[in-house]
Amino acid sequence: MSSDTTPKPVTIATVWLDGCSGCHMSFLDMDERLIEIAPLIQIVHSPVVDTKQIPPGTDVGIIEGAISNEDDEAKAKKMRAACNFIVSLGDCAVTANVPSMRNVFDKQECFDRAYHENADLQPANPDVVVPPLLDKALAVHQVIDVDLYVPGCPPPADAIYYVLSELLAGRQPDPLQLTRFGK
Amino acid sequence: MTPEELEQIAVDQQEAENQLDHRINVCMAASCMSRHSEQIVKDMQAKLKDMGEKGEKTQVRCVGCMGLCSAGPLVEVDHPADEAAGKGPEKVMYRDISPEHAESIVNATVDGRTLPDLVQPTDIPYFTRQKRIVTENSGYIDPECIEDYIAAGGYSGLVSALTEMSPDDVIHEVTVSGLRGRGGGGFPTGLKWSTVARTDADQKYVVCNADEGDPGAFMDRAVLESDPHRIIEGMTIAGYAVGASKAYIYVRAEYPLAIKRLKRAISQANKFGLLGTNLCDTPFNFDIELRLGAGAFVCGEETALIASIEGKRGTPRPRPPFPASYGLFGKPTLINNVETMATIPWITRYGGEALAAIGTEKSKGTKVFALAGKINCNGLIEVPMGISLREIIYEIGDGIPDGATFKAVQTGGPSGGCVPADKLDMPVDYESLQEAGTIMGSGGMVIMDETSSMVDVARFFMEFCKDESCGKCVPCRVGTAQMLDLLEKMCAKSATQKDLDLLKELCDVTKACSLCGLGQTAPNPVLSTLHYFENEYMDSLQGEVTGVGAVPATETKAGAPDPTHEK
Amino acid sequence: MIASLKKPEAPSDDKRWKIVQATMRRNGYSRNALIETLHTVQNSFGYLDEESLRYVAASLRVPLSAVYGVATFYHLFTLKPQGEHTCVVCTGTACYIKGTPELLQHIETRYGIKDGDTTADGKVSLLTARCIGACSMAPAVVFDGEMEGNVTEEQLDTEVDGWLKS
Amino acid sequence: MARQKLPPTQTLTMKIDDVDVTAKPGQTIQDVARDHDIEIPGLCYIDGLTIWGACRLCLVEVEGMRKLLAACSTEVAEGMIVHTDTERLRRYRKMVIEMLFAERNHVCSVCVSNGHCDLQAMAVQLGVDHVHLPYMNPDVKVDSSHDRFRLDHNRCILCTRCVRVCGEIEGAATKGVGGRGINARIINDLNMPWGDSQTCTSCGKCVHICPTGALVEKGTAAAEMKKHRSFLPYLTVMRES
Repeated sequence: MSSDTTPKPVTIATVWLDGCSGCHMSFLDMDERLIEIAPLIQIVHSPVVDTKQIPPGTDVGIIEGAISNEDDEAKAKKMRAACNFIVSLGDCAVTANVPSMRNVFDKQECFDRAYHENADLQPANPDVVVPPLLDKALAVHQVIDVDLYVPGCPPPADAIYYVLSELLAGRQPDPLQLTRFGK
Repeated sequence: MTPEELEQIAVDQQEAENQLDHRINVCMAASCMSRHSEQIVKDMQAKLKDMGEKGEKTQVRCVGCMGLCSAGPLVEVDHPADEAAGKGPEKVMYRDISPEHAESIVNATVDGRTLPDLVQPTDIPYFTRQKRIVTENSGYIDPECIEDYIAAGGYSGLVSALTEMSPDDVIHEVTVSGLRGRGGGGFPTGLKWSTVARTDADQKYVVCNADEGDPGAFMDRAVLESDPHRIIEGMTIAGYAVGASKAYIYVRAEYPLAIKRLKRAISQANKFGLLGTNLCDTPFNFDIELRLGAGAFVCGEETALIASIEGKRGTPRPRPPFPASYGLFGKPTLINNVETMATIPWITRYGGEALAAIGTEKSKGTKVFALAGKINCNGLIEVPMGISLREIIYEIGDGIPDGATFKAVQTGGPSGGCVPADKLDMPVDYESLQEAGTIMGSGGMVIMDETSSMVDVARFFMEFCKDESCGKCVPCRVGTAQMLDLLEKMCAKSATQKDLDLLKELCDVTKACSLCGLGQTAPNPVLSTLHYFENEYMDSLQGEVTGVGAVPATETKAGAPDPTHEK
Repeated sequence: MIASLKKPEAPSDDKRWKIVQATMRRNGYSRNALIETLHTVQNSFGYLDEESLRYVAASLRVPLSAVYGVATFYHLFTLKPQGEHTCVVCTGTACYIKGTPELLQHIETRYGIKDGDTTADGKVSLLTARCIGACSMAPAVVFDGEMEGNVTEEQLDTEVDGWLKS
Repeated sequence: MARQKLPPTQTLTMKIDDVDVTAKPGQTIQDVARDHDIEIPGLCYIDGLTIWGACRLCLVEVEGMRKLLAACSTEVAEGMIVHTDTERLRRYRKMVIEMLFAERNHVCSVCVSNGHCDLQAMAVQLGVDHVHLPYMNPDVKVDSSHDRFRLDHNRCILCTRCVRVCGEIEGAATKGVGGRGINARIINDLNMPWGDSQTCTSCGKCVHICPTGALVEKGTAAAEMKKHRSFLPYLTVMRES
């Protein structure tokens, strides 16, 4: 097979926002299927690779986690700007899930509980390095346009594999066959 | 009660009337009463008493609403014909009367003089352009006096129906009249009656819906306060026609005066044998009971109203079955609103054809409207169907105050919509209003000038619907709350195009999927303002400034203040 | 004898229970009279407390949950005692167009109470109504049952200040 | 309108989703559809309880009718042509499900009913993969005062199955609906803690008839609350006998 007939790998960027990283773990849970997929894709940005920038024109952007602070918001917007197709991966990204459980409280109440009432030493609000918290934790699509939703907590590896292979084959996947809210 | 006895009461009352030289009618409907008309009556009566013999031939009478509430308290003096001076009987209306005027009015009246400074001209279009059927007695008779009503021809329709007509005849007349439900929907009344009449049951009910809940509407209140016997007569005729022996009036607890007068009217009618058993020596029995609402707009919906009369939460249930076959306590039930019931006595008295001669092809008769908002003549009017909005607003209502510009008129309350200036020549009938994206509704007309933001008006009605949603079905419960959030965002200018699209989507779902009329029509104020004033919605979105460095809208305003925006 | 077959005793010998009983008797202790009875209780006692809800439920044999459901469905019923005086601001369309929002804002700023609140001294409660049918005199306010039309901020202050001083 | 009176033995013919079907007078569209294995979605309807007609998921199109009709409460008529699965209906149903998810705090991943929830299943069936309405995040409470059961308002969709089974089958009428509109809540007696209720018989029917994780048994962790529904068919059977 000559090199010019080899299809160009699909470039993929992933980010991990407010979530537990379980969705990324589930990605890795594809096990040996990773090897099958590896030649077809190129990870250009991810918590598991060491690039700092999201290259413009990236084919697929996969977002894990809810948008809870200004940094999450900025990253999501960067992803949208750089990627042609955005996948909201996992319940935190799709529904804001567990991070959203603070939404019934006032932001200040959350700070008080976390950094004062429960602090053994030096109670104080974090004010340097930590990005400012948004009033509410948001699902990704509440901030940027999303092209595909893959719910699940985390979405099973089978669902992720199915979604990726369908996308690689140029088809629109229907993730609800294999996953759902809370799966 | 026989026809002869009824006639005798009328004659006696007329006799008593003829003994008088002058009559001073003082409006005692809620609006004028809140401006101390009760005190005016007391002061006048005291003054007449002081006069001794001279005052005996003048009577101060408490009457119902004269219509022009914004000029209240209103007082009208009947001067008799003065044959020597070649003058016919004369009526003089006084406006903005306070207790301090009582004495001078009494003095002038007894002497046969008028007080030009206080006169409210009655040759203005507000009075001359009206056609009064439902409100024919309002402002003339004492609502707490059954004899007054009888003298004005009251209960003759009932007596003639009972003694000369079969139930089918009555229904026929109502059908011929073309009368349609005045509560909002416009369902043909005759058809409703015949459906209930045709249904076999050991017990049927008549219910008068006096739960006038539309904000900005007070027609029913005025009718109940000014002419309560009319409702009783209408309901009794309805009961006879459909074969019901028991009836309820479901009235808002917010209308204490109406409740008091209805209670009194019911007990008077019972005493006179116009309610109770064997009416007019026929086998027909009829009883009316009052039921008070407790502050729930949704109870204007038929099935919710029934639940409320049964002492339950006022939540609607799916229809069919309709109340006509399965209603109050599971029995066939006829439900009509106040204005519909109040039209019935007139139809039985003058015949269905007479009503059908008024109005348009599909909308017959008259309609009572409550004019409120930015309009000079605030108050109650009754006009023939088919009259144009322009005539109502600019002629009868005398236009917009303070030289402001008319922007829109809201009809149909939270279920209706806003009609803009370019539709002013549209005839007011059920079909035309519907075509224009609103509904006839119960008759509230709130006029708005250019200071009103249409997005804010939509927000106002959505807040109303959200608060009044019973919470039973999902689209109305969640849809109204979601739409309100979006409209609030728009009013705060923090919404986006996406929010606007979502608002439209929510309108569609809530309208199509809600269980009852409240939810199905809740989007109407949004839809109609979106249709006519979409630019205002666009302006309410954030970041809609075109071009880099465009001057913010507020700055241009500050630079060139628009004088019309100043209060 | 099974206790539930007997009509329950009134919660106390307060005369006002007689009025409540009269309403129930007039309606044959029918379940349908629930709303009527609650109206009477509220008119007599000012609000509906747990004791009265239990008494009405037992007398009319309506489940407690249904009584509570009805009492909280209708706006006019209140489970909280009201202030000595009540100020009901109409928020109907005409009143809204003619300045109710400003009036309510004024009350909040000046007296620190919002819709449904009572001043700290228990003197004045602020309520709103969905159109009291006084549209021609918008904005309308009901001060202790007396309706006033075309109400201005000054007028309102005079009334409310009078109550607060009393 | 008054229903047409037909002799009880008569059979009606009608069409559901282009299939010719027969029906008995007095049956609802839902009944007939089920007899012919046509599934119409729904959350508030339960055989044997009064028809509530509130979830609006079973709305169907009936030719000649301007409005959509609820299959659970609409009686069939001769010649009726019903469509249960049009593009428009699918769109509306999806939106209704989204409304329910947006209304309260349904955090499936930590819900004891995860995987055994009718709302969740309905979302999958109707293709709801995200909620495009803003979440309303209401501050609603959890009532854990009962010895054995828990009422979590966060998961409640106000279908009132619990209210109806409690009043109509158990006869306790402990459960009701308090408040109205978006503030309506399931209540126990006079809105007291469930554990303090003197009318509750602790029969548990409300728990097992509840479609979501709003009513659950205590001592269950996420995804552990399987509901026992085997008694449901008897709601009608026992009434008929």
